[in-house]
Amino acid sequence: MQKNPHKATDFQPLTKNKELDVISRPSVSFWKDAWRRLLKNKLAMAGLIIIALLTFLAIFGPLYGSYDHRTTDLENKNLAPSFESQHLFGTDDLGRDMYQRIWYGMRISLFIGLSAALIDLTIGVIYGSISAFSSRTTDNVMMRFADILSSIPYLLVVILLMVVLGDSVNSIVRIIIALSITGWIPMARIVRGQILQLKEQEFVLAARALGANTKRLIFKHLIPNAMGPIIVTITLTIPSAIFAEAFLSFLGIGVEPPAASLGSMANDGLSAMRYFPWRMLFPALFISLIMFACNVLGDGLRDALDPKMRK
Amino acid sequence: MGKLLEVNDLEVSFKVHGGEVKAVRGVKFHVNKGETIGIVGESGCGKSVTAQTIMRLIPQPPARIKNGSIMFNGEDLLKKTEREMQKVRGKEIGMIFQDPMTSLNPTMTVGAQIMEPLIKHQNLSRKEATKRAVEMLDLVGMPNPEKRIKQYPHQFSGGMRQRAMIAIALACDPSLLIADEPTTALDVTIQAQILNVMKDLQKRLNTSIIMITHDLGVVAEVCDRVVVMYAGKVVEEGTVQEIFKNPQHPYTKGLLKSVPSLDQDKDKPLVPIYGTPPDLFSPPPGCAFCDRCDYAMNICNKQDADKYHVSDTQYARCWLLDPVAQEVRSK
Amino acid sequence: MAKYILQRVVMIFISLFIIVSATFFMMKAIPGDPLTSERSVSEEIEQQLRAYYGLDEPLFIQYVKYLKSVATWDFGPSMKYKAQTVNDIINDGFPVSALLGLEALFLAIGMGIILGVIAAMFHNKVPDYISMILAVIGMSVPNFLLAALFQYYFSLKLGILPTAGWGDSFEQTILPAFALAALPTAVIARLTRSNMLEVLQQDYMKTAKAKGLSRLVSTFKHALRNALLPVITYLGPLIAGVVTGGFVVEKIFGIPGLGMQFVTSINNRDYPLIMGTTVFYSIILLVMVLIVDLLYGVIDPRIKVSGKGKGGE
Amino acid sequence: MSKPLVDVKNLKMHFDVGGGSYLKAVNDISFHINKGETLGMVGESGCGKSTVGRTMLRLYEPTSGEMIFDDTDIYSLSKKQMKDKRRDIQMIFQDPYASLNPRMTVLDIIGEALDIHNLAANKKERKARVEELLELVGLNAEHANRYAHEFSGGQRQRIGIARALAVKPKFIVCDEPISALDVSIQAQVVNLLKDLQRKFDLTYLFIAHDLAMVKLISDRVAVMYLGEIVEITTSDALYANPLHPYTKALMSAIPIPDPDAEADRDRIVLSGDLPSPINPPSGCTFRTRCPMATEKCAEEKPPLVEVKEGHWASCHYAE
Amino acid sequence: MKKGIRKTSLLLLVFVLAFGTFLAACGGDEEENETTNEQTETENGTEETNNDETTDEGNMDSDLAEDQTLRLNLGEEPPTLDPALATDNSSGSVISNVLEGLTVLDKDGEPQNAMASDIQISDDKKTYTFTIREGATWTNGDPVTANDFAYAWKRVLDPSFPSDYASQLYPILNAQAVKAGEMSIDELGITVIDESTLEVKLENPTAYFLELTAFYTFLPVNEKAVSENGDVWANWTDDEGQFYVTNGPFKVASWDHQNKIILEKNDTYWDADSVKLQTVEMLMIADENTELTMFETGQLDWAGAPYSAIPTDVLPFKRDEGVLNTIPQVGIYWYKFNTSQPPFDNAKMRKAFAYTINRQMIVDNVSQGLQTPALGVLPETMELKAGGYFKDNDIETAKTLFNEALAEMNITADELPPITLSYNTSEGHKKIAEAIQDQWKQALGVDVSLQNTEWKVYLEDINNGNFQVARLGWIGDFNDPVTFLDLYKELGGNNDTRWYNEEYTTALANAAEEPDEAKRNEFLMQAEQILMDEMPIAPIYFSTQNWLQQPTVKGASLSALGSLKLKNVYKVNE
Repeated sequence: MQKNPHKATDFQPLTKNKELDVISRPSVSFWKDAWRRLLKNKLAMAGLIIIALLTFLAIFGPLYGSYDHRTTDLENKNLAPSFESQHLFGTDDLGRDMYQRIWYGMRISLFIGLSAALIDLTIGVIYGSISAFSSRTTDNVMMRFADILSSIPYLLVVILLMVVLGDSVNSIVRIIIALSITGWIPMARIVRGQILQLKEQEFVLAARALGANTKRLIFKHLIPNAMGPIIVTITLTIPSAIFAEAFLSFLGIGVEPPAASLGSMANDGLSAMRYFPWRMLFPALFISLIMFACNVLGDGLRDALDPKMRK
Repeated sequence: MGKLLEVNDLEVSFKVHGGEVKAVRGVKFHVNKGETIGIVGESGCGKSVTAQTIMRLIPQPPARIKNGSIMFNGEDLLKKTEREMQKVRGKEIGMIFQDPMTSLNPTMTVGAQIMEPLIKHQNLSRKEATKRAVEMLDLVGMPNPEKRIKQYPHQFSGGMRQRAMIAIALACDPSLLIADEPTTALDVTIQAQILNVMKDLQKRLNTSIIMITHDLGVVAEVCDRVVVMYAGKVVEEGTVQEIFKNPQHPYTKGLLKSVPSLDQDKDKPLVPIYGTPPDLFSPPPGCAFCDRCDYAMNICNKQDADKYHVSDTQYARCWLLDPVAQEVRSK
Repeated sequence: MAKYILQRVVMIFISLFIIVSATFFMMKAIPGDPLTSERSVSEEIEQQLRAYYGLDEPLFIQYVKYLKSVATWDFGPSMKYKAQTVNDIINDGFPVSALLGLEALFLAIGMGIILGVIAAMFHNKVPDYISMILAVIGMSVPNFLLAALFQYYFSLKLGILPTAGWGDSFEQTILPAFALAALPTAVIARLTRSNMLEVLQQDYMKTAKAKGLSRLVSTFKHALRNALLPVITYLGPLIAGVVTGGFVVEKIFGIPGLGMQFVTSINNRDYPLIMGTTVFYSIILLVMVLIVDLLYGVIDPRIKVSGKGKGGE
Repeated sequence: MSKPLVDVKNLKMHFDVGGGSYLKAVNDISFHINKGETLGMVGESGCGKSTVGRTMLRLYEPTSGEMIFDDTDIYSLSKKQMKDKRRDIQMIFQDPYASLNPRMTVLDIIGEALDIHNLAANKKERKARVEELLELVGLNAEHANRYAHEFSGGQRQRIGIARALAVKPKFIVCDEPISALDVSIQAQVVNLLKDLQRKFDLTYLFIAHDLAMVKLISDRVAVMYLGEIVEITTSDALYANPLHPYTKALMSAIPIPDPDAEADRDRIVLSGDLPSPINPPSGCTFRTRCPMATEKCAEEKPPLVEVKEGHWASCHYAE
Repeated sequence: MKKGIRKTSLLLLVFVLAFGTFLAACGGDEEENETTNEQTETENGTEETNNDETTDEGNMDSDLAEDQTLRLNLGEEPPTLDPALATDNSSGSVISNVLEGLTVLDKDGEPQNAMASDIQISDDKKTYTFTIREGATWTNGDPVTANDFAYAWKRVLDPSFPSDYASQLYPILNAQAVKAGEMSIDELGITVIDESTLEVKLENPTAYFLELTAFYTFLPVNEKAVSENGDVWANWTDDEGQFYVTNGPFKVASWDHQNKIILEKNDTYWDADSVKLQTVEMLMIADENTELTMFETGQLDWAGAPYSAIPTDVLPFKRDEGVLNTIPQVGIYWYKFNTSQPPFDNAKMRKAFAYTINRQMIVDNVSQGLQTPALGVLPETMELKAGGYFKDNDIETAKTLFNEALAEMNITADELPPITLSYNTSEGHKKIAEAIQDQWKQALGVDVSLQNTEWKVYLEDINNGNFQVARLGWIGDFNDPVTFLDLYKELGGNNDTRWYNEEYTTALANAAEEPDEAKRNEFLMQAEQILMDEMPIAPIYFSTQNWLQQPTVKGASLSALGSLKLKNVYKVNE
């Protein structure tokens, strides 16, 4: 044994300042924590940056250049992209500036995506919560109804609806309604599943034991805790709505002129692919970018918000 | 008795946001052939990390083995390649985990899961492996083993699953079995069954066991020697008699006192250890137990204690055992 | 088990009845008429046509007649394709769509699982990113663009594959199968990845490793199977969707499948064909979902094909 | 003897598991708890003890039976009346991780109790009250704005206790409040519960599977097996002289932290597992695992009888 | 997709076969042509035809390709091969190559004798006597008889038979009454005099009756084949077409529904020697871009008109490369005004809008198919007044008219009711509408909103008068002005404009009863003048047909009515 180097004073009883337990780590809320994990996911961050950038451009992009997105100029149709002419993305077959049209189209595409997602969210959350909180029979009936609705071919429902709604409403609204008619079902299923699972959790029981009413339970306890999957679903609904609109454009029942979405522009450009590639390339590129960004962000959020992924 | 396993100065930390958690901070202990050692300590004290590090099962990253050696049969497991480790795992060292409900693959028959290491390590044919699997299940006290090997884990109760896990871990006659809280998730009556099986098997197979647990009762029941861990360090080590009859470290003492026994007087309140263990995100410079210790001294706050041997087999890391301290205190 | 299947089959019939009724009335509610055309026919001819197709009868009678024809699986003649009955169209179109669909499905499952497994094994590392970028690209490019690009490069530019058509050679199916497989591949890849990530965290993976199994064996033998179980649930609607044909791909590649009929029958207001394709699709979907559920029960030993209740404790 | 504060009569809680079968989690049990008393309830997981606790708070609507609390059968109360009654009956939960809403700060978790029953006039008062409660359970009031997951298990359990205390209840169901905690922390919580009981004259139902701890905190103990009470008596009597073979087995299975005691201990190791509560065995539910079971046990269900004064057991062979 | 365009082009082709020109042109060859052509030679505006068959004639035999298989794309599944049921282009394209009527139309749209070897017309032009060609047989070996025609026509006119196009037969005496069930079928003006003589009585002297007999509703069917097998005789269930007995230059070898029809040369055809093609593969690929790619990679021998269309964006490039063929079509693209609603109940307002349109610019920049700006309603092939009735893009006049109209309506420009321009969903219509919307805005300062509607709904809206300005097109059934002018003769039917003019109707009635060609034309021109003065429709352009053919394909001539006689086509070596 080595020689003891310590002094006697070292061994006097320690006078502790009676601090109660102190938490030494910095305070981290769930959201901060999720955000941190998201930051680490390079792909998801790339998606987030792309979305931010595209949103920015959709809002401020049109400030560049002296063209209007609607003015036709048949003399200058199908111009290739160039800086000199200020047609950064070229012109289309009616001589309209593609640069301007892209941003206006993106606004419409994003609007459709966001609105569809919001409607899905609202209906899905309400339907899912009601179903989860109802008696077994009601729950069963509600879920069967959703099942049946989703077994009718989606396309049929959408086309029928598009035609039935006809010109009574704006084509953009019509598309949003058509997309939402069955779009809320996955959200309702997710919300229901989450609530059923959370309902039996002890913190919910604790709130019930305190006498919390259903409204408080849903909005203070259940929804905030189900927010993760809900957000992920929304992030993934937006691109699928944009995509579905593009598909409807291909069928010829998409957004109506003079409005144009990225989908309808891509479809317009399809036949010009060989000779005026920019007419297809730019809308296609931006649809794909939105799709890509939203999807990788959604995946990233899924990873970041999944409690199972937490260490 | 030779040393089968020797863990030296093991340091393992986890990378977390804004720094690292030093989960294991210089752990040293050894396991002799044929003996059962218990590693006790509260959750987060690093006992499971140590066990998983021995098996090299700890996911890296986020974990990082920063220092130390794990000598097994004279070879350092930390220096082995992954491929070499695969020959050790299951063959030389078996392992049982805490939760029997989740540690069996739900989509494979129990038999297939027992046969897997046999086929892998002992090159048995399927037929031989099946035979051996039946034997193993029989050995761990499973009724109807022929029928059971064809069943899936969900058809087993928790106790039976843990028996199956033991069968898997012992299938290849490993010289060391690491049992990481094998009974924590089980009810007392089932726990008694499992402990009996383990004790029985050890007698028969002469396997060394590292029993990791937080339950002092379990330790008392099955272990020969005990390693007490606190905040990533070994604070005391000794034979089971020494630890229970003559604990030296205030933490060991506190632990023993805070466990109620059936014959405890009801009106006498329990003696808890106040406070909570330190966050290993920023471990204290001195003794980690200092904040909770009734006998803390000035030095405890500044410097971690040396090892003070009480006997050949028992030592504790506590300044109280320093001759100077005993002098001061006796005054 | 038998009771459960019976229950489900009864449910399918109820669902079908609702779907058939809903479609019938929706269809009739749409403005536009199968007999409308750019050239107005004279009144007496229009009346004769209406009588011929039973469109002059009250809606309710038409509905009852319709239900009868569904029950006897005789959808009658197509109003547009006068040379064929709706049954003929389904009988001709479905095998084509199904063949192409199965090819695409095969591709999607194969590529999807490989991408997903690679991604999960190298979570948050370069291979993960690359796999996911590939997968997401698959679902980022609208189908019609993808199909057009395929034709442009592989047929026009490189000249290695036929542009379109059906029934002459296997090569004709390659481009459409890939175009059709893009989206499901991406979905399966992402689903596989997230399930794999979850499974890889499970305790039994630690057990597998503790047995001394190599990473490859433990990944494929232990993890993949468990990870693929949830993917199977997705296969029900996917198979139904894919084997009944994709409109875009069939249109662009000139494939005589059933997918085209969904859309064109509505455009033509070809009532018998709308109903026939809808009923057929719904049956395929409902049956596929049932089969997948049953299959799930077979593959996953934990699922007993019956209701599961909540516990007390 | 004065009237008991809580009197549970013939409580049954059966869960519909579909297909016409029911999970008989609680099958016709009766017991009472006097004011200021602690009744311990022990049993293995799956025996229905937690269900008893939850049903007593009417978190589940019972299949049948009554629970008289302060002279009222709480199962007959309307929703609104029940809400007021909830102030008197509170619960502390098992899992310190799952019992606190991870999206809420401690201030809101405890404050919610005040909000629901309008116990705080304004924000300031609410905060003051929460801090007071935190200090009462030995927590640092400064941490009120932190989220639950930032606390250790023992600290969280204190938060749970503070939440239950916020509404000043008379009766608290403690549903395995310590089983998820480390031993050194368990004692802290038990001591805290005892202190609070003294301070506020609380009545407890203390549910646990740790017999030693139950003995220490309870005045009387009920042993449950498969949805039924098989033995109930004072804790001293129970430990001194367990009558039911299940109780005996349970006690002998507890590992004792003393190597000498362990060495020369004669234990009854039960074989087999708990049968399914959906399909309980006929007659005595314990007979499938009982070392002394006879044919009679299979045919005849032993009633819970008072074998000795104040000591009830349901075994044909209890003496 | 291009629903509208497709519909239009369907009708374009609805008409019959022209092979006379080819026969005439290669007069030196072995065909002895007994055609007695009593048609007046009308000048047709087909100068632009790029058809080069004449130059290739000489070396036809020497260079004849080994593989006489022609691959073309119908664009869609023919709904039927029963001539009595057919209503569309793709059905017509097949039927008219496998069945042959009394007459066929040559490339200039003139009827030539076919199954009829001789045609006698009475002086009042109301009785036609057809002599059936001797030696003409069906594929089952039966001779073609007068009765086959009588049977086919009566079948169409049977009130219980669902034939949309039965009205094509209405020029026949009592046909309409028979179809309506008001008269017995025996009172129909058709008499089978003997096996080879058919006498047809007409209601009116119908100048274009011989053109009609080439139309597919007038094609013969084999009585035995049809009566024995009912309506399924022309259906291919289980790929069996053995009941489909035909008499044309080709026979249907197989019909793989929705995928492919294969025609083979009919060796029993009376003029089989002049048929060079052995096989014709008709695909059914709906996508125009795909069709173009297939053409460019040699998988198709023909792309575009008359079966399908070339994507508009591609047209200028192909024209620059010199490979695009363009010929006029008997068709017009026009905007219809709803004259029952303000502001288009005012003729001056309608004219103001019509005059403003810059047709030349639309043709050059939007439709890009070398169409002719329409300044009247009759296409070049039947033009009555050269140079049209007004000036294209006449903004000066338009503004004046606009202001006059406003004054008449007693409102200011701001008080103009909101105007909507409707079109059915299609890329092409959309572009034209967008361009015209812009022109109206520029010239008149009127904001017009656009509205597109799905085809069937669109038609219903237009029929119901639920529109203000709507685009439509019209393809002539035959090369005679009445095919256009008759549309506005009375209210209802295809007159969606709600416009009715007594004088106009009278002029057309006079023309119908007038046997003299010149006088008849007078009446017709008078009618067109009224139409242009009142302007219930704004003509935009006269359509053209654009197509590509492989250099190895020779002998193909497309008529303005949109029919391609495959009989004359052959392939040479490269």
